[in-house]
Amino acid sequence: MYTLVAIAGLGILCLIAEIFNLRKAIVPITILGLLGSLVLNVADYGKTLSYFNNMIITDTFSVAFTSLFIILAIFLIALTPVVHKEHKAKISDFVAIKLFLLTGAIAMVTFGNLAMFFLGIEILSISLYVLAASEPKNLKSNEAGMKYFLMGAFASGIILFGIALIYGAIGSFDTGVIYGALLENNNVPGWFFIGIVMLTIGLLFKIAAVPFHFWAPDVYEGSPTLTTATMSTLTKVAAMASFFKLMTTLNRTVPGSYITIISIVAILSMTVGNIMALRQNSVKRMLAYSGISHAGFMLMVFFSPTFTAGTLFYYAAAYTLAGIASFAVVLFVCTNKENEDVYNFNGLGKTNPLMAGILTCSLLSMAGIPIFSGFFAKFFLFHQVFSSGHVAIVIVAIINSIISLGYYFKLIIAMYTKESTAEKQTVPFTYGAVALIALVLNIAMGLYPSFALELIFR
Amino acid sequence: MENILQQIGIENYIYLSTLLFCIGIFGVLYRRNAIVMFMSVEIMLNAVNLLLVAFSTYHQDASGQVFVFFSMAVAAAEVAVGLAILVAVYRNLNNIDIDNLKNLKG
Amino acid sequence: MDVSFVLIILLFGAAATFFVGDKWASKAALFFSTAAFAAAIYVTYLFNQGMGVDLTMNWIKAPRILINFQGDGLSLSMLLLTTALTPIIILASFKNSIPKARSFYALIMFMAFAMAGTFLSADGFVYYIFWELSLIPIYFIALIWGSGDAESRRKSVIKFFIYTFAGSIFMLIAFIYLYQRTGSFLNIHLYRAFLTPQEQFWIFLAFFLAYAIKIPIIPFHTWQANVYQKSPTAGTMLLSGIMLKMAIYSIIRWQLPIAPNPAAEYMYVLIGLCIAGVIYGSILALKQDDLKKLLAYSSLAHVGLIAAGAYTLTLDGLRGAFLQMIAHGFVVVGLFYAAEIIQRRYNTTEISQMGGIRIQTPKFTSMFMILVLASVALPSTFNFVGEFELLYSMAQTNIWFAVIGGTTIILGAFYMLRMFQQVMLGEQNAKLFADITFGEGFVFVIIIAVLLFFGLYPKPIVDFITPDLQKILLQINRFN
Amino acid sequence: METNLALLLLLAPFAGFLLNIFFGKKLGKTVSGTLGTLTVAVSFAVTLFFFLQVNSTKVPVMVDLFEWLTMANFKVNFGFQLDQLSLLWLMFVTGIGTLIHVYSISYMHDDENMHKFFAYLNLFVFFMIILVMGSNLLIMFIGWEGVGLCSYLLIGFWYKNQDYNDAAKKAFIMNRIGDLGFLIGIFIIGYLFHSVDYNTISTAIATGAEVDMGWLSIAALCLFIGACGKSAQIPLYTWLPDAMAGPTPVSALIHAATMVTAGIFMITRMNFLFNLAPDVQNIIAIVGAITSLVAAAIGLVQNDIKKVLAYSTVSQLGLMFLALGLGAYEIAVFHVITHAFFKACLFLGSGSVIHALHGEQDMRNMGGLKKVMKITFITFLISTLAISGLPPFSGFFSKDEILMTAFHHNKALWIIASLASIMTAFYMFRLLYLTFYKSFRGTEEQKHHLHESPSLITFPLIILAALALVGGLISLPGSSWLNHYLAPVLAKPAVHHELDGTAYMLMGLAVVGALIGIGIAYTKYIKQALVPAQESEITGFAKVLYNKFYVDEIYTAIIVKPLYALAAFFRDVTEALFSSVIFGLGKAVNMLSNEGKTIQNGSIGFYLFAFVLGLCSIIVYIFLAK
Repeated sequence: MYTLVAIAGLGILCLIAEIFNLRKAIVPITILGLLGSLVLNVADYGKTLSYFNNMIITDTFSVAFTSLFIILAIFLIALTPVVHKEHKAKISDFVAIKLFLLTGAIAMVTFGNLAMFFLGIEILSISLYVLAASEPKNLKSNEAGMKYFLMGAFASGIILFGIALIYGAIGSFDTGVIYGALLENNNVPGWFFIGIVMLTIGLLFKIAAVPFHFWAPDVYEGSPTLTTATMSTLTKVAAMASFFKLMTTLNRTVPGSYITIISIVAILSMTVGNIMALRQNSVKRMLAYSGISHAGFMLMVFFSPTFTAGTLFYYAAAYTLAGIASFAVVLFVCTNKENEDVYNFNGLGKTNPLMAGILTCSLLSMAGIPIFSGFFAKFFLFHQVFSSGHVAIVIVAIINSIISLGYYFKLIIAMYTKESTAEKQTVPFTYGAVALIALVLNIAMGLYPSFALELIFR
Repeated sequence: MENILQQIGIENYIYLSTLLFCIGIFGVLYRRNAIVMFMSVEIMLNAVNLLLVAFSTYHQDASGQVFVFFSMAVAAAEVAVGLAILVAVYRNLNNIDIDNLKNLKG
Repeated sequence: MDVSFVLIILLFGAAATFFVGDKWASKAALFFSTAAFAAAIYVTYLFNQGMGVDLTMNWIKAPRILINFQGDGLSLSMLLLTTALTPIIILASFKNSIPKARSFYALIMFMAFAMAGTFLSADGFVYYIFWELSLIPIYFIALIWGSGDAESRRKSVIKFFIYTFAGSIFMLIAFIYLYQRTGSFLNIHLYRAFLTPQEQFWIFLAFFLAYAIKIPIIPFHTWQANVYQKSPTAGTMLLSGIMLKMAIYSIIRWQLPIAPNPAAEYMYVLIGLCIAGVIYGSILALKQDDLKKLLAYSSLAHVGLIAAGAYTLTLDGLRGAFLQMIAHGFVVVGLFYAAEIIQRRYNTTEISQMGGIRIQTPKFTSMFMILVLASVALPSTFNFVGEFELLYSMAQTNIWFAVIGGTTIILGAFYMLRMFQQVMLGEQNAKLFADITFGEGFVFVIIIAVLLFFGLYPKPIVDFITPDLQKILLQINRFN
Repeated sequence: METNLALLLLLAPFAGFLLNIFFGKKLGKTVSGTLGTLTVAVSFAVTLFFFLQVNSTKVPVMVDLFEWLTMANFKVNFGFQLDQLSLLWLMFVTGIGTLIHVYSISYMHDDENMHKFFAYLNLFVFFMIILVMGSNLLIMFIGWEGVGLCSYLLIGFWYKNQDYNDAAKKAFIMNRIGDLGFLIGIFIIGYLFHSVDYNTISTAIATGAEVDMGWLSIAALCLFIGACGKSAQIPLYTWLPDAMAGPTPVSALIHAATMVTAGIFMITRMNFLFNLAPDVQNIIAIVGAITSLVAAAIGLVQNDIKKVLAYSTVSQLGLMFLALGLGAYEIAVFHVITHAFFKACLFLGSGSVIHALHGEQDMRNMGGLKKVMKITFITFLISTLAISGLPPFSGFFSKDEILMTAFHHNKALWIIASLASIMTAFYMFRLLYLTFYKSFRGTEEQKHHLHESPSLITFPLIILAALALVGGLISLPGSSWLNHYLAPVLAKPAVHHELDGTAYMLMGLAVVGALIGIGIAYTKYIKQALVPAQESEITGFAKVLYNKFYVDEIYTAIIVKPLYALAAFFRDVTEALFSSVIFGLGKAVNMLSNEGKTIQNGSIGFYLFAFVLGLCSIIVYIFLAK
């Protein structure tokens, strides 16, 4: 709980710091602050606490995910000053918005009440609308912001309608009460379930699952790259975690048809995401589609939600760490470039072997090649889905893993076998450091998967 | 209040707000003017607000009404951001027809 | 000291090679690979003394995965093969000026590490990790240091990677399934799983996909020739000398003991497929214009025979497969080295541009000739020992297998001698062919010495592997 | 002691090989040649020692070195067996080997790679010794393939000429076809007897072990196929005439005297097995007879001096197989020995002629050499008479035994064999007349250089001619030393023909037949002084003969060409097909991806529409599913 307050406070501090012309100190202070909140957060580990009439509940699940979000936010904020080095005045805004975004994300996993959940998701979304459209003179950014905003608002409406229906059926926003009511009484009104479905759809939109994914490639491409990084890492797993938490607490009476829908959506997401990614020129678009397919993979956790919290966390961590590392390289390569097309990466293996190596490893991790954590994530996931008896979907997932190699390797091939088009540049320290640390964490998780896997218990 | 609700029946509130919600959806789908689309979204949100209030009364529970305040605040914040984006688009394109926003695709 | 020591040397060697820089990379790689070989010999010695060389460590609790490296006759002999060939392969690249040498040699070392790990792992999951891990270095070696038109190289290399990956991931599913049944990935536990015939069928199929693509058995071989041709020779040697042995080793170590029923039931289909590969590869090798491609198809034929032997489920077949794996490993490395030496001087692998080399270089000719003869399994070479036992095992299954599979000794002689004639013999080539240097000759001499020694005295290897093969055979026959 | 001596016998030529291959060039031609010769001579000396020992003690010398191969149900030892049969073979292998080495010192003196020649020759002797000495079938197989290798190396000795290389390759591959048969035979025997040792198998058979007779016959047949390859029998004989591309000493040693008789050696070795397979014996006899006739017929019209001798060799080998098929192993062996003498002599003689004519091999360009090359002529004449089967030359005795055996078994075989003999007499004398009689038909240049060969060449000729003259003594009709000597290694007692009227009649007939052949040759080439026509002028059946019944062409058409066509088909069609299936999958997915791009059209309206559609369909589905 204190984490949430601390981070929100940190955001405000940033804005105040701008007033006092402490621009240079903003990022270091924020990072220190975030590290502090990380400690605060970890201090709560292992306990189940509730605050403000159950508005906020912290358990191992929320602590684990909150820590992940904070770490991701540290990476993203660390990248901010380099990206915006030409608009120093904006730094405080960007940092503050990201901190608010983080607040929203944390609220999304620590909620004990649907009101908190709704606030969290809206804080997150609104911050993202701003970030997506944060280059007002760039039409692409405008378009991205507009698309994201319109569809996001639409989705918010749906989520809200769902919440209203649930409230109508049970008479409370408190997840504990809802859980209890469901336990006692199986005979809930029919619209309760519609409410769940509408909530589900709203969250499927947030994690960009097919057929609610259309915004993702366009918005990813149009947004400034750092925002894309935020969306594809922090936002995606926040929505996923929140989704998971909601479904495990609210959806006690899951009918078979709900699982069918999830599996259809999962299969569609994987397949459409992977197939569409094959022919993309823009790396950001490609990563957007890859993100869609990963969302599909992550949806598979719902087949046996009682056991898969750890797997989801592992998968989320693996995916986001790889994502952060790749986006750091993309940011580095595509600074001062018109677009993020693959040809910009030509010859990176020669001009900058370190960054090329990091990107390669991250892509391999996303593709699920041992010994990167992405492989273990997929393995644990397949293992659990297999135990729950859904063999067919595992086979589909595997075929998709094979297809996904096609586009990941397209980029790798470009880096190593094509002639460079650009001059050799020196790597700014932050890019290198962020990418390297993310990669090291990634590999460490691969070498010692038990730690992350067993972080969440009940 | 209780009596009124019992007289009219909660179902009718649900139907009404669903209808409103659907009008909002159709507005979003049908219109191409960004401002009108915003307004349609607002209709959707307000339909929900109506529903929440109705349920709140139905359950004799104040939290539904509190929630409406949240949602109104959020909607206001949303629209603020949305309009800002709209202005940016207008500055670049000189109109706010969303059909002009088709550069990102594929 | 346990077997992991060898792995550590290789891994450390890879890192050290990378960090000493381009100038010293090749020497460092040679040093560490030789050290690994020495360590492997020492471990084998310990094993023969009856000392335990296994390593067991807990790794992941749920699902329960152990890091378990097991040294027995089979895995140690393959470990020795790997570590013996690696310095040879590194030595064979010495004369080439390789750009970014440190990455190149580090990748070779890393690949050796991954392959050695594959041979040693007793835990199916760890085995799978090493199995996949070995794919990455060869992918980069072929991609970055390969020859030929860049676009088609990219195409064939990516095809190779996706194809082999696709095959192996089904193996992972098989392992996951087995884990559901037994609660363990350890091979000894998996052997004991009582699977219904239908379960065995699917497990067998999943394994088969992985192995058939890697070996390769037709019709899964299409990646092979192009990759062999386009890889740098060191890469080709790694692929053909060691990597495809991983698959045959795995058949014997994993596939057959875990799911013996389908192997027995579909024996004729399997052997038939393998033998079809023998004939197909041999015939294809008759009409190749590219030396490395020709050798690739010859390799296809040879490994087809090895796989056929393994699928006979007889002691002779398994042992023959093992012996022939080792023999083929050496001979194919030697042959590709010969191709490399020609390529160094003529800058081409087109057979039509060769010929008339013998006049200029008697030493090289003799060595190349011996390798060709070993490749066609002339008695008194190691390859004959293996091929004889393989064909004998097939004869026990059905005499026609031996007859049809045996045509390889005719067709093999046909294409190899034809190749030798076109490459080496005839009127003097207009282009100058410098005789081989001491270093180059040294590599050949080692290979030839191994081939001839074990050709005449294979008993040490036979005695070393037979007890463990019998254990495997016991597992294979446990349902009968 | 015996082990060491046996190893000396075996390894001396190998040492010669090593020395020559590594140091030959430095040692110089004469030293290299002498070294090569001496090592073989050492082997000969040791063989002689063993021969005398075994001849007196009658106890074979067995040497077991180490375990070589381990199969599931049998083991193969690296062991040697010096018994009557192997020693007999060793005698003439090393003996004639030594002579031919001596001959080669002079013959090959102008060749820049002489040391290699001797190295290969030594290696050949080494492998031949292994073949003969081995105590089991697999050791024999080492030698078997080893001599094939040396044959390959020596046929292609002048490797600059791709035609020669083709011939070498052909020899190796055709041998390999036979070798596959041999291998299969070994497999079956190993499977049946759990051993491939001669002694074990023969004991098993002698003690009446229960063996599947059907498989046994198949094994015998497979072994015979192996023998066919090595000993150039139908249908695998075509490599031998082509093998004449090698230097003449090679033809003499390998392709006449020793290597090609390996098939006979093997069948004699396994006589106990073949005795149990009468069907296979019949096949052997028929194949042998037909081979002898066909080869002799082709030999009638050939113009290349070495080709004639080559076909004659095939034909004579056919006769030996005929004898084998009839169960008369000792007679086959007898003919092997006499044939080794006179055929080696003939080849060396022809080599001497070729040497004198600087490589000319076409008999149409020879003639009248009688006067210039006296020694060559006389030795050649003796050998020709021997091969034609005229008494008292050695060939008469051995060939007559074969004919007599055939007569007693099957008259048709006897007629075929006799016909072949008559033809032999004809073409051999045709050869003799065309080469040595009348006047010289070559160029002036050649005529100018005509000379008798040096003594190193003539010396072996004289010895061989002497042996060809008196070789028949070892197995005179009635009292045969050879039959007696070989008795321990043969399962059945030797066929004994009474010297009755029939026998004398047959001898007479054989002599008359030979004289008829000689007579025809005499009328044609001496009386009418005909010279064989140019290729274009040959017509009718002669043309078919001249073109060797078009067998090579047929083989090319039905085996080699289709194989190449298949290879090209596989390469261009099936490989592309397999490949396109895989690439096709990738392409299909890529196409799908391209199509998918049109759906992602950038319109918010459409996106929202899809959103709502998804929403509605999910809700509808949920209700329907309920």
